[in-house]
Amino acid sequence: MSQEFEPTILAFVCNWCTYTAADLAGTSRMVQQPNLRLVRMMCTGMVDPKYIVKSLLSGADGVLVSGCHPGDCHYINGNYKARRRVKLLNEILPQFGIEKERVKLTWVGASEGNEFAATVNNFINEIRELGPMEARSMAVV
Amino acid sequence: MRKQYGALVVGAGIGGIRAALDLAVTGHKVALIDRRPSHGGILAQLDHQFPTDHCGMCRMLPLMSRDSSSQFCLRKGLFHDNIDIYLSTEVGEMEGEPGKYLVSLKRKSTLIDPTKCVSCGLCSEVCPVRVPSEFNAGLTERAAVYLPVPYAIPNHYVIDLDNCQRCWKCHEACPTGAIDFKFEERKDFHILVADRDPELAEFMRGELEEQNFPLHFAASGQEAVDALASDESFGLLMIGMNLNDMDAERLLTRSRELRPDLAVVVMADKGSEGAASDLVMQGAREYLVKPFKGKRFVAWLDKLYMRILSDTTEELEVGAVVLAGGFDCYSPAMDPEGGNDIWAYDHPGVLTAVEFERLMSGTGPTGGMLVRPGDGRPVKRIAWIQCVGSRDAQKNADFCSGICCMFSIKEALLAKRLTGGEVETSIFYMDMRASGKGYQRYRMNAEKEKGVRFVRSRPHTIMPMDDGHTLRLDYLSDAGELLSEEFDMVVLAAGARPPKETDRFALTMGVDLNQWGFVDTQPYSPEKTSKVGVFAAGAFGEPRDISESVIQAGAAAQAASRIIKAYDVLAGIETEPEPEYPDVSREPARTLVALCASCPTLEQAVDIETVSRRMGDVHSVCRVVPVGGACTPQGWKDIEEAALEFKPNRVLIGACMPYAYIPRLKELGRTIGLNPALMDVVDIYTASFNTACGIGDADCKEKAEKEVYSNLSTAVARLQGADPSGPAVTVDVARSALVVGGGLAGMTAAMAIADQGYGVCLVETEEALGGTAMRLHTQLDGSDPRKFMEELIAQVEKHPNIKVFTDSRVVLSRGSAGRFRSAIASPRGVFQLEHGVSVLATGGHEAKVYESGLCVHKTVMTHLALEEQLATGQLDAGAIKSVAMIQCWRNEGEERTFCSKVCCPEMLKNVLNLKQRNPDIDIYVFYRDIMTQGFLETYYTQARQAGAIFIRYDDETAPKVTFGEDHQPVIAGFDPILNRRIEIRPDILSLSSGIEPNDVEELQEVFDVAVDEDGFYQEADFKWRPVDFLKQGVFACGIGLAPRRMDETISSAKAAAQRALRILNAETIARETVVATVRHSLCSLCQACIAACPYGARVLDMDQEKIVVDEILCQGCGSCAAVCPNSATVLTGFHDAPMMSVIDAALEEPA
Amino acid sequence: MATTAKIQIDGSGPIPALQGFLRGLLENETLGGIMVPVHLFGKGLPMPTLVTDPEQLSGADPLAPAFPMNSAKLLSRLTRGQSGERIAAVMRPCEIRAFVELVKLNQGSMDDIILVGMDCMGAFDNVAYKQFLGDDEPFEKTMEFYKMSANGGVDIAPACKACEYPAPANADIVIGVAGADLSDHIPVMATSPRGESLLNGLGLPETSAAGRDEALEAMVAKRTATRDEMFERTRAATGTLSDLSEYLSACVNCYNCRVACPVCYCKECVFNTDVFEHKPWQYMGWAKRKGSLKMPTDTVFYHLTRMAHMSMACVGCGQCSNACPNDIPVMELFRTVAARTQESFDYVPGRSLDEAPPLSVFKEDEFQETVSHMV
Amino acid sequence: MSGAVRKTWSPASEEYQAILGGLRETVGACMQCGTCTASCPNWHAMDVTPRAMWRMIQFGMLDEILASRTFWMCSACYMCTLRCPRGLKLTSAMAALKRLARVDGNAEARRSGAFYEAFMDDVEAHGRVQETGIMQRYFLKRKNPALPLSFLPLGVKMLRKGKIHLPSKGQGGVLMPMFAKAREMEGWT
Repeated sequence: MSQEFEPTILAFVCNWCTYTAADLAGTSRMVQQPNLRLVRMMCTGMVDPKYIVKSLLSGADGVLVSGCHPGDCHYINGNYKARRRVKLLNEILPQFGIEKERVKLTWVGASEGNEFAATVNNFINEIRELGPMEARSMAVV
Repeated sequence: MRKQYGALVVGAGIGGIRAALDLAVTGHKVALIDRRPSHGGILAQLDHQFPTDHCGMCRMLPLMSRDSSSQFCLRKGLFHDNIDIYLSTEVGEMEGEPGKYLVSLKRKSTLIDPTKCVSCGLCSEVCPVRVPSEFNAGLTERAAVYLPVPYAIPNHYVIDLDNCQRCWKCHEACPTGAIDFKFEERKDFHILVADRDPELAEFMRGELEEQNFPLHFAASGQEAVDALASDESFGLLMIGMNLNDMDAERLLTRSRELRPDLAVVVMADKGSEGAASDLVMQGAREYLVKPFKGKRFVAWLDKLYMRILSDTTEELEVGAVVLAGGFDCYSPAMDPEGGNDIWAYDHPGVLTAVEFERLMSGTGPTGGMLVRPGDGRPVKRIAWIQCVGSRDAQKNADFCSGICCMFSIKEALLAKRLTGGEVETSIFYMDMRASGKGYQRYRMNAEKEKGVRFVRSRPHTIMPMDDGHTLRLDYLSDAGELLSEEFDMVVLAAGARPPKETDRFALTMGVDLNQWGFVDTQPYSPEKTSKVGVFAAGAFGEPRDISESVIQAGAAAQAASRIIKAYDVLAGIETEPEPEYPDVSREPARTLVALCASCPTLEQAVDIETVSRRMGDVHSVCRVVPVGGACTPQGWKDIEEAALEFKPNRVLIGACMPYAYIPRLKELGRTIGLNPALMDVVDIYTASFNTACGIGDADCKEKAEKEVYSNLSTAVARLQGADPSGPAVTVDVARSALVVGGGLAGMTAAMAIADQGYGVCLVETEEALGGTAMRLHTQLDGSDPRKFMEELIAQVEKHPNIKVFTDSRVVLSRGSAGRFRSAIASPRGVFQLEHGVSVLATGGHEAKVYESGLCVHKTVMTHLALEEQLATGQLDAGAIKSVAMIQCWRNEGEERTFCSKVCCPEMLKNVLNLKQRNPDIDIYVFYRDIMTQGFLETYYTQARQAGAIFIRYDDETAPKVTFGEDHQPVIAGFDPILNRRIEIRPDILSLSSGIEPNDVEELQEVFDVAVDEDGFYQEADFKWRPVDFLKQGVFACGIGLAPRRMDETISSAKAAAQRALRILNAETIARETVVATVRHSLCSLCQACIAACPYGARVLDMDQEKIVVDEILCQGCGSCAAVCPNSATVLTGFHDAPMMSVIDAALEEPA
Repeated sequence: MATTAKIQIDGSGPIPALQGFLRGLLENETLGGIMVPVHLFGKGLPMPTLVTDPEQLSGADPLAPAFPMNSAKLLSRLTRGQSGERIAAVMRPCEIRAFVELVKLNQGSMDDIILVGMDCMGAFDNVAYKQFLGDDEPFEKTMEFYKMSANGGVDIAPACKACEYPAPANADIVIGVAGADLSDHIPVMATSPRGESLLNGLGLPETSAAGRDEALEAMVAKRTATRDEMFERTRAATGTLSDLSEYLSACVNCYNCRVACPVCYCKECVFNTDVFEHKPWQYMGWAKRKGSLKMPTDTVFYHLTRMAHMSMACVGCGQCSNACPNDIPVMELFRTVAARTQESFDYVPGRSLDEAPPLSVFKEDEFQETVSHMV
Repeated sequence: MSGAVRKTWSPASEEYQAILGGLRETVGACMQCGTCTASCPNWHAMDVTPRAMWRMIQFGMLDEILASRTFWMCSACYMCTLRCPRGLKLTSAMAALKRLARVDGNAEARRSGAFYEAFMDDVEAHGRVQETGIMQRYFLKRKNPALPLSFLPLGVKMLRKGKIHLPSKGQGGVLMPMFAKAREMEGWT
């Protein structure tokens, strides 16, 4: 892959846990690559699969869905629902050459700023290895 | 003018937060203070809490009127319209009476202007000081200028003046000039020194030359008084104790008369410290012992000067006071030898429980890696030692901290989880006190499923091995062998202690402390202190775990709200009505973007002009205005003016720390007449701090600009889709309550609600009120439960607001929070009832187990029956030679899945009672674990001292009961200490049979609530919403919820009442901003959303053929929207179309 | 073993015999009507028709190799809410399976319905059926189809060729055409208590469905092989996003596929709502970003989203392909995707009413591998 | 130790019962954590662990207690008392047992106590232990003429190495008032 390629990652993060962690990572000045675009959702349970599909088709090289640890969900069980949705997309998208690795689900608790930073950095590196999403160069939305 | 509050809550830990929130949502103004610079108490340090091993603290936030409080992680911060939080603040003085306490708060300045600090951290980087970090329990170090909690909001640095070296480097480093050491004001700080000694004057002149303080010396008292009477402004008076004409006390008095606010310091001579400290009691700020040493004196004076100038006081008038000081954790460092002799506390492998907790945390010293913090060595074997500092009569701790057992199990499980089960975990304990709801299961799971080893023994010492790495524990096995094991890490389950300086605090507040130094509380009212109108919440009155603390906080809030209501506090103060905002949903979006460009960091990282220009091109942006300091009054005014000029219908502010702006957006909304939901603040600073590439690098600048631009344009897109309009759905609250169950819990809840002026229907299935508590005749604390219950029943029966239905059942209950319609079937017919809330207090009963000769042999009885027979004189203790008791007694093979919590105290009560009546009685108690949490422990000690013999048993050695002649029980047991079988032939066999919840199958259906696997009510969240059901407006308390003793039952009932009052106190309940709605024209009625809703907020209206959302129950989680295939269900603010635009905007600028 | 009765075939052939059987059912007081494919308009397609008058069953042709639409959607209309009367519906296995899915989604009810399932030999797509019919008499052509398919040589629709569910599940009564000697009798089986009592009421002689299982087995084996070939082919043709775009390049956003789809139950597809009513400046923005923008937009997006929404419920009836004006092999694509999604959730649409749609439920302890732990 | 404890109280005189009562009071609050035993430097020499001893006191098994040598092995280092989380005066309990055994003990108890007594007598007389003195006293108390012979080889060995010193006046009698006071406090006079 080209050395020049800089992936763009879209992260749907839950308001309660991961967003807090992301904020912590930011305010703690943890080293983060500038490839991340954060979209705050109230809960991962509200991340519609079509948001993820839309993101990938609109130029995101990877999509991160991140919420509370099991049992932590502010809305009781939204994260479990999210897991099934991501599982579904992990089955559908690879059939069209969209690697499974491009859609990630993680649990990151409010105090895990370092975990969030590391997760994102690893994800970016992984996607950098993987190369750009095909949709980037296509005139399809 | 004093600030007026309904209540003052002292301590912003979990108990204080809960009490404050409970009061705030009920409509009372609350001042929440904490002496620490951060909120959250010990929970700020704990990422995981048993028994879920997760957090979920945010679930405590209000569910109704959510817009009035912050909606983000509660460990991060808290905002509420009705709560003012004062940090680094202590109570200075308090006087007055219930309903009108005059409180003076001492607010310690952090010396950093929060409106200027952007949390860039440069100050901390240059600070040369390193002291142990409180947040990481001393496992890491921090500078003297530091962030108290890394994720708190607002997240400003604070200066720890006590440890400051006065190098001023931070001041130089601060890019925004936020640090204020009051350099300029020194020359106006006149110091008057009243001292006879001319050498002192010379010394001070010499040493303080650089400080520029104007010094005035008075060699006599009169001279000093004259100076004070003059017009000269003084900042400080220093009184020597050597004045000829006037003693120091007199001068102090005169100074207090002439200049009450002037700070006074006493310069004591060696040997007169006692007199000096008396002067401090009389109002001097502190004393300093002569002779002074140059450097140290200057530093001291300089810091004192900064304190005097920076610290402030706040005068409040409050109706009631809630004390929620929590507890301090015992540390071996409190021991004379620093805990090194016995616990080897200085060894890198020895940690306290809190330290271990920090070690496991992502924000901890190792970022959550399980290695030894001191030397980084790997950890393969960990031991926990229980009861370190608890149950220790030698350390004035003849009490059980009640939390450590569960704490240790949790930590063992966390360690297992972190290492994939690899680490070996052993817990050394005496009694495993898992008596809370679900705790026994938690323990069993840890032992049986997760492989945590439980060892019943107490290692007395930790011995570091010569290799310098491992630690040896010697302990005695049951068989009497001395065993040795080596561990890489030993965690001390250090118990609870009253917070530091509680004695002084108690003096200020005028409350009594108990023998262990905790706040003394009253029987049957564990929230009441010795002073009327001052209440104890959380763990301040007794060590408690989260769930119990939260309940206790609720009880304290209830008591406080009762005072507030009774004295009509704040009656005259009008709350501002919720403003009406124009509906802009039909107008095209016009967004005003304000960019805060005050901080040099941003300027260095991005070209603000470029960003502004490009933002101007974003669709719907009508104007981009750079402002200098959005957080400053001037900057905010600029934004207001721009908004008034350009009349936008969306406002976006790019600044730092967006959370901090949430309350201010509401103000802005009022000023410019725009709904705050159409405004947002975006963090544009974090991108600029990114150190991944160097400042000044063009490529880096471009990346940062892209990131800032993307953040802003995403927010613009989101704002475009924001739609706060819509019909104002409100529920008119039926302001009365239905309480089911006329036992202690039900009656207490009914009284609490009725006392505040709301009607209560109390429904009891039995023919008389009273319930299980009526079976008690004595209490361990010597109080008379019978009398208490009889009085309570009488009060309930004659209360004008309470209508009692006995011999009755609730057969129907429909509706939702604020308005239920129910039907009560009574012998007099069926009553219809409209009410706003329901409280289920259906209680429980003594489990009936027909074994071991119960109900067959008259020599066998339950503990309750024994108590009764002793109380009524049916049984003559003098005629009995011996009694045996069996705890945790159940049918054979029956799983012991939960602890009934009452049987151990009940047993102790009988033991002490018997022993008191007849000291010669032999008493044998067979037990598994004695559950005497908190101060009950002392009765256990007493029972042992009185000579009762406690014989431990487990599954294999459970005592077997047979019967000899004359019904005499023959108990064959086993003593593990002597390793011998024992046989006891007592006159009486008393059995603890435990508590079972009453059968509520019918009520479950009627009220649409759930029970857990043991048949107790399933609360919404065990820790954070312990008396709520998931279904709003329905609450539970008492034994129906979990086994409880009387005091705990009362607390839970009061807590439930307080939750209920929140609804009853409101005339209407308004809809929320973020709530789901249904677009019926698109809806196919597949009901997937109904299944997805975790709150039961959706139902299918069969008649109208549409899905109806109960907007009170809906919490806006969006599960329904995600499951709806064609977006027929939408969440306000998160419509699909705007979400698509948000995604587009976010991706518009590839990285 | 439940009752197996026989529908005796006299000289006039199996269709009148089946009509007679249905007439017998309709004469039962408990049934208010029967939905069954009926030749109504001469050479037109036999359409599902709700018959209440036994006399009007003379045009009914449950065996016709035509499949103009999946009648599950129609039955959903007949069973949403209460009609007060019980009806029977004669359906293909895929129709029943789709209906089961719809019932799970509360789009219909099993309460007042007797499902009469037909063993399915497959059907032509609409165009092929018309060609097959030519100018001939429909009943005769139906019989001809059975003869031909018994010999193994009919070019039925691709979906039917790859359908591994020729025998109806979850029906009350099954008409076991497979392996039957259509010159003698057709076995009819009761497969539910309701079916049992109805069938017993007809007083038909008992028999056994000899040879049916073998016939079905053979059919399934062949079709499964065809299906797997189809999967291979489709995967090869859509292995990348570009390939998929090419595959779907003729899509004009007519949404006919989703209208024809029996399990796409939305009143209005989200792609037809304001969510996708883009503004002119948005189009311009997208076009500018990449230099060009294919119109109509959102085609690949639409299909991917539809896969997420309904692939788990896809019964493979092939109506989507049948409905596509531009001959996109939609069925092939969706079945290929569905094979994987259904397997991953161990879900078979139409298998059981007790199995909840996978996205409507969850377990706390599942799909751990879906969650990444990257640190 | 086997066989069920059938009768948990030992038949004994009233005086016995009184002392036992006092002992029971002293160790009643013991929760059998075993800290005392694990802390005891002489633990290896005891036939019954201190923890089991307290337990036997609780159960009233005085006969068995007196038959054991455990309490004679107590060197009164106070480690157990220092560490007992219950704050029990365990060293005192040991001393009480010693006293009890001496006053009312059987032959076995007397034998076990002989060395202890000899030691204390010697300390009282000389203000410190003198090797020769203590042994003389010990042999006298045991009243067994064969006993000294059995110690002869050891004595010779020690003598050679200079471990045995001739008796000297030293601090003779300096501790006597203290002993007298103790006796007075304990009600012996």
